[in-house]
Amino acid sequence: MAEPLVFLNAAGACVRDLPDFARDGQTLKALYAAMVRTRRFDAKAVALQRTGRLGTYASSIGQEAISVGVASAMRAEDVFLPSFREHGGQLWRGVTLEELFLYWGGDERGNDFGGPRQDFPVCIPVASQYPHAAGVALAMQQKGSGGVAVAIGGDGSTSKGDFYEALNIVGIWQLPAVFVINNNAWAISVPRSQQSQAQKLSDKAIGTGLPGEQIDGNDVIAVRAATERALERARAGEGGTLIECLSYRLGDHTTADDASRYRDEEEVSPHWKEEPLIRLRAHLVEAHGWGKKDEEALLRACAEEVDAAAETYLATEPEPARAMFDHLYADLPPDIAAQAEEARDD
Amino acid sequence: MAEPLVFLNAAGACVRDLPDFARDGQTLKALYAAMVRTRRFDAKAVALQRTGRLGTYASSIGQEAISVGVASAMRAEDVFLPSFREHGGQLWRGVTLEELFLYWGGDERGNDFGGPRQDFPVCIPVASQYPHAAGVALAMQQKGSGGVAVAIGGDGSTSKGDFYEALNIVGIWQLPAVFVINNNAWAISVPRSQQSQAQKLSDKAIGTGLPGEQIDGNDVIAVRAATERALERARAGEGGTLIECLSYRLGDHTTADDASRYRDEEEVSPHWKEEPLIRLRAHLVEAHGWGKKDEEALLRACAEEVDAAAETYLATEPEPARAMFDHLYADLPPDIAAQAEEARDD
Amino acid sequence: MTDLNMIEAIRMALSRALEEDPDVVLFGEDIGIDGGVFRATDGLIQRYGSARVRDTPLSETVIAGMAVGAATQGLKPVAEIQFMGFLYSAIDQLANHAARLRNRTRGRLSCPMVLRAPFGGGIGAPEHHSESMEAMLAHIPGLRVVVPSTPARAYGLLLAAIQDPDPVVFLEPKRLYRATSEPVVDDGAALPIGDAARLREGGDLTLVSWGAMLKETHAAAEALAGEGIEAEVIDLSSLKPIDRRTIRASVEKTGRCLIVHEAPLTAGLGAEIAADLAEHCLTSLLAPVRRVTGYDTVMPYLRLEDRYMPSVGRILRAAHDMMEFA
Amino acid sequence: MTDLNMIEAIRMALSRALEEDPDVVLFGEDIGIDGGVFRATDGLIQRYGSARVRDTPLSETVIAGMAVGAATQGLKPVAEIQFMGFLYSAIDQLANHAARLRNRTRGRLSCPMVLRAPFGGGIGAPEHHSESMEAMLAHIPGLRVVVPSTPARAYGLLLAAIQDPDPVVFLEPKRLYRATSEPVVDDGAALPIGDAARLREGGDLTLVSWGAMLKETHAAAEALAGEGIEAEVIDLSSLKPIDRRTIRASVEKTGRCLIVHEAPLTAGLGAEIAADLAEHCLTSLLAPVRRVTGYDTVMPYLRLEDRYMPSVGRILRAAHDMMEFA
Ligand SMILES: Cc1ncc(C[n+]2csc(CCOP(=O)(O)OP(=O)(O)O)c2C)c(N)n1
Ligand SMILES: Cc1ncc(C[n+]2csc(CCOP(=O)(O)OP(=O)(O)O)c2C)c(N)n1
Ligand SMILES: [Mg+2]
Ligand SMILES: [Mg+2]
Repeated sequence: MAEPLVFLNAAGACVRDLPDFARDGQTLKALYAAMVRTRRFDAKAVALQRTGRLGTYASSIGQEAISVGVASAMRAEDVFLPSFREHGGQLWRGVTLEELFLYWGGDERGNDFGGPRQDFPVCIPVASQYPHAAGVALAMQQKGSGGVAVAIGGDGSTSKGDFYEALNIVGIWQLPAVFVINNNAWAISVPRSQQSQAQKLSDKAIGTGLPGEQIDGNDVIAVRAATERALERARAGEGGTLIECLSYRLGDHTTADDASRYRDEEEVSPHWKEEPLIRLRAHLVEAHGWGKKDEEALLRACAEEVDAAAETYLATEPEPARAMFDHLYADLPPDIAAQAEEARDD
Repeated sequence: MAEPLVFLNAAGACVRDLPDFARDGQTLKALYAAMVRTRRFDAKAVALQRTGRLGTYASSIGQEAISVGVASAMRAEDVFLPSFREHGGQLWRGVTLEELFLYWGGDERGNDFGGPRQDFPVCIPVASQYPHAAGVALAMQQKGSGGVAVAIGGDGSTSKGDFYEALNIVGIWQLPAVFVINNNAWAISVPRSQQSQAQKLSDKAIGTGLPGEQIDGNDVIAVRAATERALERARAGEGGTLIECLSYRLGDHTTADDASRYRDEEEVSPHWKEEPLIRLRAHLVEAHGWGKKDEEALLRACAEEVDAAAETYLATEPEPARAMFDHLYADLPPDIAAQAEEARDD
Repeated sequence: MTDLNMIEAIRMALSRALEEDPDVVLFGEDIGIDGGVFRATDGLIQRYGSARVRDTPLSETVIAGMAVGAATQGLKPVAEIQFMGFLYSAIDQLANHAARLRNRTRGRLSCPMVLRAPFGGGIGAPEHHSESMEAMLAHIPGLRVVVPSTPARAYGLLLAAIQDPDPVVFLEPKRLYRATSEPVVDDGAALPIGDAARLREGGDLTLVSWGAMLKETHAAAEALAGEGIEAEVIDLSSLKPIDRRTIRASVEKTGRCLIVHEAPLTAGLGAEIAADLAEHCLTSLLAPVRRVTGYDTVMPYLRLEDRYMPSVGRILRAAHDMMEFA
Repeated sequence: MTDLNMIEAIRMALSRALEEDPDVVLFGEDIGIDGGVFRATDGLIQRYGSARVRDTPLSETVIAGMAVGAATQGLKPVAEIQFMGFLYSAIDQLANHAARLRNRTRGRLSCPMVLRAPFGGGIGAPEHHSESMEAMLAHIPGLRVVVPSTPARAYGLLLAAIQDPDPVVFLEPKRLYRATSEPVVDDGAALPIGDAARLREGGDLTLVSWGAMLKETHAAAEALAGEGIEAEVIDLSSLKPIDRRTIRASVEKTGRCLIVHEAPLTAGLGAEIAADLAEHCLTSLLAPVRRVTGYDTVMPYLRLEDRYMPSVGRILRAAHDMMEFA
């Protein structure tokens, strides 16, 4: 069995020739900053939830390399279809921190991104984003837009028929779509081993005739490199790719979950050594002169930016009740319009 | 790519050492007789439909080896979950010709088999029988009955999420289940190549960690041998298997279909040389002294039996309207009981 | 102007939409070279090519979900589910996504897709091929659900569905596909969605129905007319939204309402109409609101199918009861 | 006898069923070592082992379909769908198979399965976690659909569902899981399915509701009593079949019926009740039948969730209108 693609190992050592983009210190620092920013957002979101100021929240701690790596390989005209744990990718694409807070705070306006207008909002029904991605890719193919649809889901999502039906049609129609699996080893309390007996989740591509690859999802360089290759293939009209990114869910499933009920701290702790920030920081220090000051400045900047966004979010008044109806249809049918009046007055 | 398992080639020549059961002339004659009987049933059913005396009917012409081969490997306590084109297997298992005529004639009593009481009726919603098979296998595992659930579906059925979700859980729970694909190269008008880019449909097992095998589905010996092996594995607690049987749909999809709209006679005709009866007959003639008389006697017996069953079916009065309700629930709720009265009087 | 049956009218509407709007894409099982199992798309792949008229694999979940994805990016997918009995696998995508994408993105993304499906019984089809589960769809906020009753209405309503900026489920009463023909002008004119059609005027009794059951409903109205009872016949046409005003206005005039549908009684869409009248027209009602519907049992196989379908006799018995109510 | 909340009562019923019947098997997502995301199965895997309390992969279609298969072979599967918003993928198996297997095999095979799912809003859950689509299920012939309203009723009705020889969808109003406690005896006694429960007597007005909305309904009844209006409160309990007799009898007495549910109005189950009254109790009605329900829009995210849920105020306004109707 081929080893998962990796460039930077857990210690931050280069175990393979770096791709071009990863020789550039600026690029790597941007990736690093995006991951740090994501982690800061995560911490703040959890804190807000714990104090009753945010809804149930799914932290991405330890898995930042996946969605940041994926998003960083994408172009603006591509479309991102994330599950609920891919904040890093959304932020990279231009969704604002305020929008993310609004969304997780229970306000639909958080999905009305100023930024990537065609990107999908977070997908909660597991795996249902994959058929959407096939449809987005169909539109791109049909319109010759050169764009690619990029969906991410968890290891658990690969057990749903939706995943499989979508991958299958991407294969048949050679659609420009990339499906990325964030394999964080758990689906709430169900471990990867109970999700499928497949040796690798990327093997699920075989039954659809697509190429599948397993990579180290804690190495943002590997994630970006693999995604870039897949995007190139898609843009060249060669069809879709399945990429399985190996990572680990360091935190609870969501703030509503208590992982200590079903997994031991002993299982978790070794994974802290493999998480994506440590290794990239080590490499930056070694190869690009990243210093303590840089680190502190970055942390400070992220903290300030995230705190400010949280304040803005907290200061945002909820919508009026009538907003429940404003975008239900382009033209609200008359009997429902009457309900909107009732809601306003209730 | 491994060649599909085959013992008797299209010309009826043995291309491989025969398994034990296939050295026995009686066994082979029984398999042959079952296929001939099935084909005769098919012809009669189509004739009845054409003359308005049967509902829409799916002929299995050319694919008799699959379900006969599969069923012949099963034990009475196993459970068969067929799609709508597996008459041969149902008949082998003990469903009567009258029952099959009743079913296809639009009478639910055709599903009330006197014979294999635990077998499932024909499954019309494509692929929905696979989850049932997983559940049947779960019951067998749980009760330690030693039985195995055997589901058959078409090449088209492998594109449904149901197929994949079920295969996946069979893998995880090591359920005693065998999934057989009757790959007859078409799903109504959609050719196999448009159903999936997988090189082989049996490769769909890889993503679930199960063994998958592609065999020549026109060779009843190969079908039975592969099924026997899979059943042994399942009984030994080693879990499920996917078997893809290559065959060809010589007829229309159903009596409601006109295949000449979407495929050329030139594509079809070579397949007539590969169909399962010719090769087994050739082998019987060569190795087991099957003669013209045997053949004629068999044909006559099948014709008589099928005609008699058809007569019985045609003479069977439809149920009264009230029958719509008799088995809806074990205890009919009172408001529906009132509807049953209304139906009786309408 | 030629006489067309409903399947021809549907095909003409699809062709027109493909012709006029390059963003219209059709996909579904066997809709390409086979032209659809009912021939609704016959000839369209030859005319518009296999990029715009696409055979899908046997995957209803992805048919619906792909329509959602494509619709958000400027295509106008018109997807087909081969029979309504196989539409259940598409409900997740309809309810959880298609119907709420505009709302949950506060208008940023929308989902102008059409999902076509033949529905209903009466043609002696195999089991699972005769379902009428329109009430389940009509309960989903954010959807529109449309059912035509004649070739001309099928043409106009299907065009409307395709032009609609929101998701529409277009249910085709397959018993009517080839039942009758009428002149249909290929003028590209859409009929408004959301309006019921008054097919017959009368002052004694309002009959509300949709799709194929309008046949029996009309027959009953004819028979009643022979007895001097003038029934108003309303074709609901749009099952979501419901044209409550038209029904209320009619019942305020007639004082009696009888709803006819093929789907099972309990929680069928007839209940919504009756409930609306029980709230808004109580004082106009001269008789109980009655429903003549399919029974609360599984659609039987073909030998008993006729015994399941609401008959003219049942409609008449209910109508007579209502007229005699005092 | 201890005071239990609803989740504890459900757990006790599940444990009892596992204890008494070796054929009972539980499966679903996270129901094993995690004990279910709401802890309904907490401790059961430890007590009954991982063969009888099984974590499934994330596959709702197979959860439902496997229950069908297992039920036909003598197991009593009690399967869990984690939230009703993810039940759509199970509808195909429910409607096309579970609900009709007995009928289509003329009694040869049957399907004694239970599908449990938490439903409804009011706990500030993420989107897709607060659905109330019970009307869709109540429309499917051959199913039973049950909703408990108190811990003790949850215990007895769940045991009944498990003992039922036919498929039952057991919907758990998650807002009530921990809302109140009451004494629940672990006596293994099932409550009859199909019977509505009269929770409060009154002669002026009948309030019909189920599940969590009974909280607001009770509060409204209290408030009305303060004004001298005596409301009868009926807990429907069984959404399929509906106990039409109990409702009719009550409305024949009170002359007024107000139905309260959380699901959207249109084609919601309240419509069936109102329609039944419009047919069978017309002459008893002193006022229009009213429904106070969720709006015909998507359940909003948590910031507006409260504005969606039917409020005591809305119930009271409708009740007052009805009392003043003349
Ligand atoms: C169809 C569906 N079923 C169940 C759930 C409830 N649920 C939310 S997340 C989750 C586990 C997801 O696991 P995975 O796909 O590995 O993603 P992760 O949470 O690990 O990122 C479940 C069961 C859901 N959201 N959607
Ligand atoms: C879920 C579902 N979708 C669509 C159909 C309509 N349909 C009946 S058979 C069929 C093709 C089946 O092809 P395949 O699985 O290859 O079986 P075959 O008919 O070739 O034996 C289709 C699309 C159905 N019965 N079920
Ligand atoms: Mg995971
Ligand atoms: Mg086939």
